[in-house]
Order: sequence, then C-alpha cells, then structure tokens
Amino acid sequence: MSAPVLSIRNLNIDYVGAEKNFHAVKDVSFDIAPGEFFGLAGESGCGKSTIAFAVSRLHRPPALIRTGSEIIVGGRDVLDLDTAELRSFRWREVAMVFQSAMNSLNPVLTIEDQFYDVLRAHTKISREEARARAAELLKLVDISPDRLKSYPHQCSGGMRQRIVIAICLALNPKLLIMDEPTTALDVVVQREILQRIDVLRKRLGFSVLFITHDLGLMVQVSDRIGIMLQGELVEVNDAATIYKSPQHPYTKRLWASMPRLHGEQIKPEASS
Amino acid sequence: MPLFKQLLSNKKALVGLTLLVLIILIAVFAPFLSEYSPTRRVGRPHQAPSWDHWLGTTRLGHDVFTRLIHGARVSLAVGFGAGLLITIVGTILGILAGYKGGWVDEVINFFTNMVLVVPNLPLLLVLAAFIGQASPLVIAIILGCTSWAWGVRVTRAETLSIRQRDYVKSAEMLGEPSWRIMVFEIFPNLFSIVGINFIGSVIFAVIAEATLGFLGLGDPNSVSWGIMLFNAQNASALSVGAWWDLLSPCFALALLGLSLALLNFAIDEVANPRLRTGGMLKKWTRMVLVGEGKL
Amino acid sequence: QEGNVLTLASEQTTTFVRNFNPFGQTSARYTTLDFMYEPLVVFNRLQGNTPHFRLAESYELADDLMSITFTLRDGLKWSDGEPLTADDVIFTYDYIQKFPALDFISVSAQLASVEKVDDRTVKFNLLEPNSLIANTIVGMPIVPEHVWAEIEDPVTFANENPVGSGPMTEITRFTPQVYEQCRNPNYWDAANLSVDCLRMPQLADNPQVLAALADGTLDWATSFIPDIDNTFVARDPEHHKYWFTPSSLVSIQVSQITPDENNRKAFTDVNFRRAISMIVDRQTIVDIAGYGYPLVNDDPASLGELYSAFANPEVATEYGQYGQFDLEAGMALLDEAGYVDADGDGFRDNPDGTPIKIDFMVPNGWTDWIDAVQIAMETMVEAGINVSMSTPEAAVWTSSLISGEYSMTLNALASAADPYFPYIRSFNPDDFGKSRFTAPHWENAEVMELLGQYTQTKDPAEQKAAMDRLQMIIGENMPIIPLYNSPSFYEYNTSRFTGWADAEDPKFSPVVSNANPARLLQLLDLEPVAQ
Amino acid sequence: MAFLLRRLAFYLAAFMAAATVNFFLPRLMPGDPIQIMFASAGSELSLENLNALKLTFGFIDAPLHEQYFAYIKSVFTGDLGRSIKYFPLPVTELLGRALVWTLGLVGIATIISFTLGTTLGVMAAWRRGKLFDSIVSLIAIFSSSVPAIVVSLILLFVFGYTLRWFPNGYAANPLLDPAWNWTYISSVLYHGTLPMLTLVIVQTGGFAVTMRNNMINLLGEDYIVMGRAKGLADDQVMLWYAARNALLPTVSSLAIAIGTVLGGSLIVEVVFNYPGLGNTLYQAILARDYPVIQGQLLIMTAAMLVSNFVVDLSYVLLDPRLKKA
Amino acid sequence: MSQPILQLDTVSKIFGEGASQVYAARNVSLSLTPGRTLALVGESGSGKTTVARLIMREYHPDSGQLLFRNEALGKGDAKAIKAYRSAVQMVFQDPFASLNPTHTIRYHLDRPLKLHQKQLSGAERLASARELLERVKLDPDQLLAKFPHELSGGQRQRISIARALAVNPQVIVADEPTSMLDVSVRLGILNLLNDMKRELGLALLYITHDIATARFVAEDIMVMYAGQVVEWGAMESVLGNPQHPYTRLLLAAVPDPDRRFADTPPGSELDQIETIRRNAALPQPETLQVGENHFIRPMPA
Ligand SMILES: Nc1ncnc2c1ncn2[C@@H]1O[C@H](COP(=O)(O)OP(=O)(O)OP(=O)(O)O)[C@@H](O)[C@H]1O
Ligand SMILES: Nc1ncnc2c1ncn2[C@@H]1O[C@H](COP(=O)(O)OP(=O)(O)OP(=O)(O)O)[C@@H](O)[C@H]1O
Ligand SMILES: [Mg+2]
Ligand SMILES: [Mg+2]
Repeated sequence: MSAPVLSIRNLNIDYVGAEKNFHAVKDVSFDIAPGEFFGLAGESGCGKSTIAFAVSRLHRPPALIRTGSEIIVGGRDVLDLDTAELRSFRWREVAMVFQSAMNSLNPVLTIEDQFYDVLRAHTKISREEARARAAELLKLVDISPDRLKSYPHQCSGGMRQRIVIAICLALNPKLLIMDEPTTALDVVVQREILQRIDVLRKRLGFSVLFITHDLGLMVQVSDRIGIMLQGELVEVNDAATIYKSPQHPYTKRLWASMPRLHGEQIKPEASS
Repeated sequence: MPLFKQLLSNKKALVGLTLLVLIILIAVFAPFLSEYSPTRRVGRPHQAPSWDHWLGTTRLGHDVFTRLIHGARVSLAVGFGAGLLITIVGTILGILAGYKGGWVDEVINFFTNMVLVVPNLPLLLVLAAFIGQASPLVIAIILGCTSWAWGVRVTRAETLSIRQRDYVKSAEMLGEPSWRIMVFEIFPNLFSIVGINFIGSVIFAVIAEATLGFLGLGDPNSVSWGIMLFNAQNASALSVGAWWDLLSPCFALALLGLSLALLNFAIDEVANPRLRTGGMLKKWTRMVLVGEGKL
Repeated sequence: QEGNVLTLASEQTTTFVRNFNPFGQTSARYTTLDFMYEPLVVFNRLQGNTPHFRLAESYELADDLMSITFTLRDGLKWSDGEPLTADDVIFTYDYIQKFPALDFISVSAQLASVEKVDDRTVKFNLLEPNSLIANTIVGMPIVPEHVWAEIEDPVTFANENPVGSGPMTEITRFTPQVYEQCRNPNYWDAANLSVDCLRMPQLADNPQVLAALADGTLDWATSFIPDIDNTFVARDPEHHKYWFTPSSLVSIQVSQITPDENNRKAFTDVNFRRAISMIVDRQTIVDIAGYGYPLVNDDPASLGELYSAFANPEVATEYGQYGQFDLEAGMALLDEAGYVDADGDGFRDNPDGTPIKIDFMVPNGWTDWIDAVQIAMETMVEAGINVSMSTPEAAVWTSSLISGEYSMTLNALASAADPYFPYIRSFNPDDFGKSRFTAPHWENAEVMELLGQYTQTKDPAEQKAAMDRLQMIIGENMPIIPLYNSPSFYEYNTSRFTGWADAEDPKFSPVVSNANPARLLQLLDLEPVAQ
Repeated sequence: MAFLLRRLAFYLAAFMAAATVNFFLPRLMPGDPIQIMFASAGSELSLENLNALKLTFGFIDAPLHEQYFAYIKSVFTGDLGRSIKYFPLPVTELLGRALVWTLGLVGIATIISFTLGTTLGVMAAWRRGKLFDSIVSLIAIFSSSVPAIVVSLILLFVFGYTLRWFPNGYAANPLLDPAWNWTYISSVLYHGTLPMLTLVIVQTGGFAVTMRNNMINLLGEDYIVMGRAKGLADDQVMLWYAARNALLPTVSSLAIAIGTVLGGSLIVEVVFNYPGLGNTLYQAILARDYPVIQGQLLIMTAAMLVSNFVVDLSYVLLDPRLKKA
Repeated sequence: MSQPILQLDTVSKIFGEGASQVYAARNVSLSLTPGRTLALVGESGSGKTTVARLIMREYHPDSGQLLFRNEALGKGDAKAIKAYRSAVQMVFQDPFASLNPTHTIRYHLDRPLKLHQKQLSGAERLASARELLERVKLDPDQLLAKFPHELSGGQRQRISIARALAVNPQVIVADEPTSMLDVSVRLGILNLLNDMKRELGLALLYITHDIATARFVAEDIMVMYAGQVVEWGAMESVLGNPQHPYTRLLLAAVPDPDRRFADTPPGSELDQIETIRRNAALPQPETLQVGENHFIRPMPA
C-alpha cells in the first residue's frame, strides 16, 4: 500500500477563550489512503469542521493548533509551511467544498473570474487558456460553458455546488475535503452530486475527506469512516463494519436512534 | 438581562460609563462644587486660569469652571431629553412600520425617507432661527421632531427581521394582541438597536445644541456649553488670547462625546459577538509567541 | 503702474456683488455714497455742523424757512464727461417721487416741489417751515439724468458701471473677493485728491478685519476690535492707530403704554424711572460690555457729550443726580416713593401693593447689548426689582417697540447733527406705531410745540431758548434713561498714508462707514507717504 | 431598472415635499420679512417706502394657492428669486458660487475620508485584534464622537492663531484673481487645509467603523474562506473577496453621510469663514434673506437627493445581484 | 376511523404577480384526524411550510377553504377564530428561534395559559406550567426561571411543544421539528410527539423532508412537489409501492445504509426532475386511486 495522502497525527486544536480555552479537537489521528473516500461523522459541534480547516490551515484566531500536532500531506508537515509554501500548497494539493452552496462563491465575481483567479494564482496561464480550462472543468460536472459569464446568484443551488466542485478539480488536487457539502440541498440533488464525486474520484484518483452528520448517507458512499464525539475520534473503521458491527457505544446509539425507511423500524424507546 | 452583564464586563463600556457618570454627577452637584454663581460677575474680564478661577473667567467676568459645570446640566438635559424623544419616536414608528406593514409601513417609510434626505442641521438652524430665542427645551423639541428618521430606519429594518422569527409567529398563533407583540416580544429584542439609537441621538443632540448655541441661535439666558462657545466666540476669545474661554466647553463637549461613543461601541460589540475582540486575542497572541501552537 | 492704492474696509460681507445703486441701502457697495456720488454739502458734526461745500458751492435758506436754494459749482462734470447741472438734481428728485422705494431718507414727504432757477441753481419748496432741511436734503445722492432716465426699474438696477460725480468712480477690478475703485477722470476737485485707487478686500466679520488690520494690510477700517491696544496697536505702535468717537445713544426705555397694568403704574411714574436710572451702573456697563469704548451718557436730558455744544447747564444742576449711579440713593428713592416689598416675595411692589414684574427685552444675538442688560440687571435685582431678560428675534423686538407692547428694553438712536433730531424722532406722536424710536410712547404737548418752534426760526437765540427749555422738560421727566453713546469705530495705518483725523486734530469724523459723509473729507486729506 | 425608477419617483416626491415645506416655512413664521430685513440692516424707512420695496421684491398679496403655484413653477424653471442682502444677485448665482466651494470642500474631504476610512477599516478588520486594529478603533471612537465644531475651533486655535501656520479665513487669498494657475490653486489648497482637515477628522472614523464591522461580519462567510483555501494572496482575498463585498453596505452609509457632511461643513464654513453654502445659509439666516434661505434648503435637499441617487446607481453597478439579467 | 377535525379543501396560495407568479400551494386538500399523524414530505420549496401557514391562518387562501370541525372558517368571525387558535397550535423548526430570548421559560408557558384559560389564578397557572414541563419530560424546578439561551436545542424544542400544549389544542402542526436537532436527541422529540398524539388524542401534521422520520411517526403521508400534492395515502402503501415518478425518485435518493452507491452514471435523476418540474406547470389531470387509501395525481402525458 502506498503512503497515505493525508496523515493526521495527534492533532490538538484549541479555541482560545478569555478565561478558558475550548479544547475542540483532542488528540485525533487518522490516515487517508490515495483514492480513498473517507467519511468523518459526528454531531454538531464535535470538531469536524475544525479538523477540515486545519488541513488547509484556514483557521483564524482564536483557533490554535497546539504544538506537537502533525498534518502530513505528500510527505511534509503542513504545519511547517511558510506563507508562500502554504499558498501554493492550498488548492493544488488539498481543495475544499464548503457547507453552503449558496455562499461559497463570491457574489460579485463571475464564475469565470473565480476559475481564473485560482488558476492564475498557481499557474502561468493566459486568460484564454484559463477560459478553456474552466469550460472543460464545467463539462466534467455537466454544466454548459455558457455559465462562465454568469454570476453565482444566477445559478441554482445544485448548480453552484457543482461549480464549486469543478473549481476544486482545477489543479488536480490529491485530496478533496467536503464539509457537509450537501446539507442545503434536496436529497435528490444531494445524491446526484455525491455520485458524481464518486465517479470523478474513481476516474481522477483523488481522495476525499467527507464530513457529514448523516450516517446513513456516509455508509452509502464512504470506504472508511471515523466517528467523532466531543473532539475525540472514538472509532475508525471501514464503512461496512461501522454499520454492521459498531464497536463504540456512541456509534451504536447513533444507529439506534436512526429511523429506517425500509424494513423493520427501530423501537420507539420511552422518550427520555 | 445577559446583555447588561456583558456590557459591564466590556472595557470600553466601563470607561465610557465611568466618564458619563462622572459628568452627570458633576452636573447634578454643580452648585456644591463651586462657590460662584454661573450668572454673576465674580472677576475681572478674561482672567487667565488661576487658583481662584480654575478655568479663568469669561469676557463678562463669569467663572468659566462654574459655567462649565452648570452648563453640563443644560447640555446633558438637552442631550438626554432630545435623545429620549428621538428614540421614543423612532422606536415606536420603527416597530409600527416594521410590524404592521401594509399602508402603515408605506406611510411611515415614505416620511422617514423624506426626512432622511432633508439635510438635518441646516433645517434645524432655519427652524431655530425662525422660532427665535430657542430655549434648551425648544431645542430639544425641535431636535426630537426632526431627527427621528434614522432611528425609524434601523428599528424598522431590525423589526422586519424579528417579525419573521418563530417566537413572534408563535405569539401571534397564541392570539397575543398585536400591541403586546410589539411591546413584549419585539421591543425587548431591540435592546441594542434602541440603545445605540438612543446614545447616538444623545451625541447628536448635545452636538446640535452646542452648534445652535455657537451660531447664536440659543437663549443667552441659559447657561449651556453652546452658549459658552457663542459668548467666547463673540468676545473674540481666540484673537485676544483667552483660549480658556473657548477651549473649556470644547473639551467638555469632546469628553462627553467620547464617553457616549465608547458606550455605543461597547453596545455594538456586545450585541454583535463577531465584533468583540476581547482579551482572548491577546491571550492567543501570547500563546503563539511562546510556541504553544500556531494556526 | 497702479499709483497709490488705499485699502479700506467699510463693509463686512461674505461675497461682493457688483451693485453700485446709490439708492440701494442694503445691497449697494458701501463705497457708493460719498466716494462715487458726491453730496452737495458735507456737514461737519465735529465742528458744530459747519458746511463743507462739495457739489454745491452755497445754499440759502429762505427767511420764512419755507424753501432752500442750492447753487452748484461751475463746470461740474460726471465721470463720463457729461456736464452735471441743476437738471440732474431736478431729475433725481422727480425720480424718487416717481419711485418711492428709492427714497431711503424719506425726504420727498417734506418737499412741496423742486424747481430749477438756472443751470446751476435749484430751489426746494417745503411743506412746512424747517430750519434744518439742508441736513436732510444733502443725504440724497444726485444721479446723472442721461444714465438713469433710461432705467426701467431703478429699484432693482445694479448700476454695475456707475457714472458718478465723486472722486472714485472707476471700477477697475471686481471679484466676489475684492474690488478696486479708482480715480474719476473728470473729478472737479482732483487737485485735492492724492489717492489713486481704493481697494476693498472682502472681509466677513470683526475677527477678519482685525486680522487684516493686525498684519498691516488695511489702511482704513471701521470695525469693533476687542481689546484693541493689545490686539491691534501693540503689533506696530508707530503706525497702528485708532480713534473712537461717540455716536448713537443707547438707552433703557420703558413703555408708557405697556399692556401690564401694574407695570404701567410704575413706568408712568417719574420717580420709578429716575430710580432705575440711578440703579444702573453705567461705567461698569461701558467697561465690561463695551470694552471701555463707549462714552457714558448720564445726561438726564439724554444729549450728553455728543451735543455738549447745545447743553443747558441748568439740567445738570437740577436733575444731574438722577443720572449718577448710586444704588443706595436709588433704593432710597424707591422706598420714599412707596415701592416696597408688600407681599414678601423679596421684590418691590407698587405703592398700592400690586406686583411689578419686568421683562427686559433685547434682540437675540446682539451680544454687547445682552451683556449690558445682564450687568444692568445685576444691580436692579440687588435693588429688589423683579426683572428678567428675554431675547426675541430682532424683528419681533422691533415690532414690539413700534407698538409699545413691551415693558423694558434697550434702544438705540443714531447720532445727528443737531439734538433736534433725537428729540423729534423719539417723541413725535405722529410716529407712534410707525417707528421703533418712539418706543417709550411718551407724549408731551409742550415738547412738540418747542420742537416746532426750533425748526421754524432762524434766530439762534430763539433756537437756544427753545432747546434749553426742551432739555429741562426731558431732564425733569426722564422719558428715556440714557446709558452711553456707543462709539464709531475708526482704525487706521499711517505707514502708507498720512493726514488722518484723530483726537489731536479732530477736523472731521474720519469713520469710513457709509453713514458718515465726512469720510469724503478724510479721503481728500490723505497723502501718500513718500517711499 | 425598476429599482432605479422607483427611487427616482421617490426622489421627485421628496423634492416636491421639500419645496412645499420651503414655501410655507417663512410664511408660517412671525414677522414681516421685509421689515425684519430692514430692521437687521439698521435702516429707517417710512411705511410707504417699505411697501414700495415689498412690491419690488415680489411679496404680493395673492391668495396662498396662487403664490404656491407661482413658487413651484419658478422652482422648476430654475428661478429662485433674488437675494435681498446681496441684491440684485439672483439666488441661483449666489448659491452657485457658494456651491462650487462647498462641493470642492465637502467632495474632496468626503473622498479623502471615505478612502482613508474604508482602507483603515479593511486593514483593521483583516488584522483583527492586533495593535493596528485597536489603534483604528480608538481613532474611530474619537473621530465619531468629537463634534466638528470642537475640532474646527481647536484646529483654528492651534494652527490659525497660535502657530499661525494656516490662514483663519477665506477660500483663497482675496487679492488674487481666480485663475487656473498654480498661485491661485495653491492659495485655495492652503486656505482649504484646515476646513478640509476638520471634515476628514470627523468623518473618517465613521467610515472606518462601518467598513470594519461589515468586513468582520463577512470574514466568516464561506466564500472568503474559500478564497483563502484557493491559495490566493492575502491581499487579493482582502480586496476582491472581503472588501469588495463589504463595500456595498458602506456605500449606502455614504448617502446618509452626505447629510451629516453638509451639516458639518456648515459649522466648519462658519468657523473658518469659508464662502460655501453653509456660510451663505448662516449669513442669510442672520440677515433674514428669505429667498436665499429657501433656495439654500432646496439646493441642499437636491444635493442630498442627487448624491443618494448616485449612491443608488453605484450600488447597482457594484452589486451584480441588482443588475437585471 | 374518527371524523377529521381540520380539513383543507382544494386550497391554493399564490405569491407574486404576473411573470413572477408562484403557486406555493395548488389545490391542496388534506384532513387531520384526532389520534393520527399525517406526514407532509417534499423537497425544499415544494410548499410544505405554506400549507402549515395556511392552516395556522397566517396566510389566507386565494381559493379553497379551511374547515374546522366541518365548518368553513371565515376571515372575520372573532369568536370562531379565538376558538380555532386555542385548538390549533404549531411547533417550529428552529428551536433557537422559536423562543423569545428575552423571556423566561415561565413566561413562555404562562402567556398561553393566561390567554386561553382566563379562569385560572396565578398559582393555578404556575401549577399548570409545572405540569406541562413534566409532561414533556423536563424538570420544572430547574427550568422555569431560566432563559432560552441557557437550554440545549432538545430542551428548547420540548419547551416549544409544552407551549403548544398549554392551550389544550386538538391539532398540532409541527414544521420540521427535528431537522435542526442532533440525531441523538431527534428521536426523543419524535417519541414525545407520538406520546402526545396517543395520550391526548391530538391530530398531528408532521412536516419533514426526512421520509425516514415520517415513517417513524406518521400513519399517513402526503408527498408534495412544486406546490402540489402528487401522491398520498397510508404510509406503508405509499412507501412500499410508490406510483408517482417523483415519489420514486425521492425514495430512491433517501440515504440508506443498506444500499451502497451503484456505479450508475450520474445525471439521470436531474433529467427526470426537469421533466417533472416542466410537467408540474401543466393542467393537472384528475386524481387516481391506486390502492386502498393510496392516491396519486399522475403526471400529464
Ligand atoms: N471561533 C470559535 N471560537 C470558539 N469556539 C469555536 C469557534 N469555532 C468553533 N468553536 C467551537 O468548536 C467546536 C467545534 O466546532 P466545529 O465547527 O468544528 O464543529 P462541527 O463538528 O463542524 O459542527 P457542525 O456539524 O455544526 O458543523 C464547537 O463546539 C464550537 O462551539
Ligand atoms: N411570503 C412569500 N412570498 C413569496 N413567495 C413565497 C413566500 N413564501 C413562500 N414562497 C414561495 O412559495 C414556494 C413554497 O415555499 P414553502 O416555504 O412553502 O416551501 P417548503 O416546502 O416549506 O420549503 P422548505 O423545505 O425549504 O421549508 C417557494 O417557491 C417559496 O419561494
Ligand atoms: Mg461544521
Ligand atoms: Mg419550510
């Protein structure tokens, strides 16, 4: 097996507070293999986004990645990169899809500009070449190149999310982080987008870090899954195991409280 | 109310509040803080500051310090009176327009926008001049009548958003009468907007009083900072070198303005947690410096 | 090569408008009268009203005082070279008859007709005998018929390129910030004129005039200057000079017809008025409110220093005490007359016990007056008089004074060549309800009769008798309570020009304001300093 | 487009209302304008003379509604009558002169303080919590709390009277003829420094705060984070992602600011004797020059309306969401 | 089966005018029966909330009518409206927005009691408030004096339910009451709703986009699409045998851990959605019964 695309070791992240610090991520370690679809699940506020942000070092104060943490991508520790290295590392190696499709595109720039600025920041590319490349990327996600002239508000939510994915693929990153990329979308659209990602990663070979609190969905798409609880990674296993034979009591409880659409319904326990 | 508690732990608010309370106390106890009367000659014209006259005397031989602390009463009274009036009118109209909607909103909104585009101070000036001998009360009333529009605009905008909140919906569905919804469901949630509007209006009114006074449109019988500025200007205080006569009310105005502005900023920070910087950023910087972590 | 230029400030404004219409009182540039339109005669108030003949070389008052004849100099020309003749004078008076709005000194009302005797002589026929009519007539500028006959609406006519008769008629430069007015090429008295141009920089207020004076820019100015020895003179004691001459009378006035019945009882009582007069501290008012510039007026007959040539010494011996500040005596007089605190509120009441409550009215924004009133009120309150100040707008104040519906006020009366004018302006019942000068609404038949006599005789002895008697009546009744004569301000700089009138050589009033025609005499006396 | 049309209709209505108020204002006030005017001029006139003058100035005793329509008509034909104090100068010309100065003063001061304020605000938000931010906040608090009158008097005292570095009056050396040469322009700049400085001091803080707060509110937005995640340079994210979006609400605050600036410039012009609109209004009020007062209020309102409209326009230009596809 | 207590009869609601006209609800009919839960499912923007608001009389229908106990409710009848208010209550989606942050929990429970049970004294109201809190499994001693921000999301949602119950309602409309809650507390709320329905004989309208939870609480289901009800009937019948293409698509897309993603090329669903969207605007054919208590409104050909 080749070296992992992403290897997180003893990651500790605090949110510094005036009186007390909030320890949001506690000693988390996990690996993502090349081409792997890795799911990170857990309830709201358990620290999933905090990890995702740390990988691209997108945090702003008062977040603080504690000394001793390691985030290794492509053999080097992301936490050691200086500003220039960091800039070229971002997006080229790790691209990211954010939670809200509505808001992850800059409302005052055209779609083309938003392709262009990332291409120009990382490559020597002319405006025409960039346009051609953008059109090509849009085709990957089934969007007509006409859309390049549009502003984000002129596209529907699902379309915007697919545009973001296309922008993510612009530099052929090794890892795509998706932080709840579909919560704002309908189930039908959500499924469509995830299937597309699945197809693309198989074709282009990138890995995916997929963050959601929808366990059912996660089991459907992920190869391996990590379950988080209050900043700690309590269980990591392959998807089938997590579903069929969860180890951690918390994981078990999650399954127990998930109503089923088909087959036998879970027991309505006495409400507590 | 948690907002109050937060306000008291805000450094800006504390400094502002302390200053303001100090000014208010000085104004309230003015008669006990100076042996002189603000309207009697107690010295020669334009005496420089001395032990007898801490801030010197005016052209007429009045004690500047005495006039300053007595003037604080008028300036504060006009400021807070007009501020209150502006806020009350602005809040009531704003909530009405925002909550009632329909033609009520149309009418209020139209007038608000109208008043907003008429330049305020020039209008004030003209009104004060036409009415003549604008006593502090008159000034406060004119200010109240002409300056509510900004308050209406922000209150209305905020009300429009609060109206959509589910707790307002649920109060409606419980059959609460609409006045109760406006007073008990919406109004308490406008605390910061109303507070900012109030303090902003007080600043505005204090400044407007001083300005009208300075331009000679105030009542010379009254002792206020604006009238002090006017008298000093008339006595050519600057050209004859009696800087204390003119600069004393200037600094008093600046200090009062500063205390109120600090409060306003503090309310803004408390109401909008994103604006708060607080101590944690300093702590964070320290932690980074000692190598406890990085971004 | 611009010759010598005199920089002066007679007018305070934020912008200059090119308007040299001599009839426009509020809108014309202040250098229009006298400098552009020369008067027939200039009466020198500082020298017993001696006439300085200008366009006229003489005048003759008829024995019956029913007409006056002016004779123009020979060879007078307008600045465009046209001759200036009696026709122009006739034209001017016909003109103001036709356009009453032009008659800013209300002279038409006193004239029956104006007739041409010959090319240089004009006769004014009066409606009533008047020994002082010359003083009025010379206030009206004479305009060239050949220019003004064509003007359709002379009231709004701006007269941008004036054709005048005075020494300075040519506008060589005009911007909103400065204008220059130069020599009349056809001036009859050019031999006496050494100044080539006047330059008027725009100055908006006293502090700006002071700044310009202090840095030596201005040669001649009229402006109130605070603490003038320090702020102006000290900057260049050798050249920076000033001379303040007393002018209009400022007095306390009470209305004899004030609407409040109780106040009226007090105001109509001469003892009350006398007591008020004794209670106000004139000197302090002059020193503090007036920076020491005004001249105390303690003459019970209200004439004071200004008209000292006319003074009746008996007035001072008889009633002089009532013009002196003496708080004790004033209070004693009040006690004696029965004005004591009857209801125990700390204030004096009428002898019949009804309360007196005085509202001391002064126009808003007139700071020196407001200061004066505040100082006057200090001692009045100390004497137990219930008085407070109000400051309505000047317009409201004016109309209250006109109607007599006020209780107490300060009022000002412009100085004149002869005490007749202050008296007639103040006490003529015909003017009640028309003019603010009759604010006291005090009537006295004998006064009116004496005033009539005064103007209807040419005999100086008769006039003096009438004037003496008048002063006694006024002194006895004190219908107005004089405070001080406010000064005419006059600042000058001797570094570029000499020949200024001053206290040592009070040859005429040198004030450059447009209310002083003698400024023309001053201009003609100036000589450039050899550089 | 519909948006702009609606605004335009509103502005027209607002202008009409302002004109109406303007018409009634002096008529509701006590006193006879002509009499007041001459009372303040200190001149003595007979009643006949007064009445004759009244007629000349167009104070006719027509029924109110006729006067009103005549007034509205003259307003829309650009005829605001003639000044009484500066007779026979048409009000439009008098105000036109003053307008140039005020526009220059207020315009440049606003441009400077807007640029300065927004830049400071952007940088403070970007360096949030750092020393720079604290300093900007402090500056902003001072700037937004200290009245124009205080700032101008102190500047006048320090730089005009004490140090004598700057003149204490005028828009330019009055002895110079207006011309497009360096002598004149430098004189204008020299004279304009203190008034300009006052306006910049009192305005900058407000813009800085608005911008800073808008920025901070935006910094958490996904698209900003995405901009950083894309590996763009910090400056690019700050300007093209954050500032560009934060500017939108700031621009609308600019419109409201214009009114405050006009007020502030009034006091500044009076203190520094600057021949602008504010000073003209003040002088007109003192002289009870009704035609000028009325014209002035109208022009100021119109200036407000125009600047509001310009802001509306720029809003449409800046925000693609308002552009109708 | 008992009588329906509340019915919508071919109700439509239109927003906007002219070209931008939106049918937020088009000819929607439904009935709520005591002791039963009707689940209303559909994608975002399909008109679910609009239906809820029509029932809550926040909107007035543009056509059709609202029947309460078989009587049409007009606009003006104050007394009838008051009775209706105390009979129909709502639980909102966002537990953080549905309680006024400036009032205590006690105030939130006191107001409905005061408004709808005027006869109660202050002490009685306090007792009732405690009772309500116990009913939603919360500790009155701890909570009465607290402010909403001191509570967790689940606790807040329980308070909302208690407040709705305070007026003794017969119908409760719950608009996505659990979508903002964590998975682990979600079930508690759903159970609570089930209990209420059973114990108090409430008629429940449960609005959700999560069909799995719908199946958990409801006996009947209605599927909405673009303002229309496209398929409705008994829960098991509809889920087990979906007839309308949209229902099928929806069901297929619901995450299901039992089915891994197939390697189907993406895009086909979107095309189908497009077709369905286009057809939704066409004149609608009649209702079709496809089973016992199972109906669809078929797509026009
Ligand atoms: N700027 C901040 N300051 C202080 N605490 C923060 C900050 N941002 C996040 N937190 C806290 O850190 C914890 C983890 O947050 P994070 O956003 O990583 O959660 P998450 O798992 O992504 O939740 P969600 O599913 O709601 O997105 C939360 O409890 C949150 O309250
Ligand atoms: N007040 C309104 N004005 C105009 N359009 C509205 C209004 N309320 C709803 N709509 C429109 O009506 C349609 C249905 O909206 P509704 O809120 O009922 O959907 P929903 O199914 O509840 O969606 P969600 O699941 O997102 O809550 C939408 O297209 C919406 O844009
Ligand atoms: Mg998250
Ligand atoms: Mg909804």
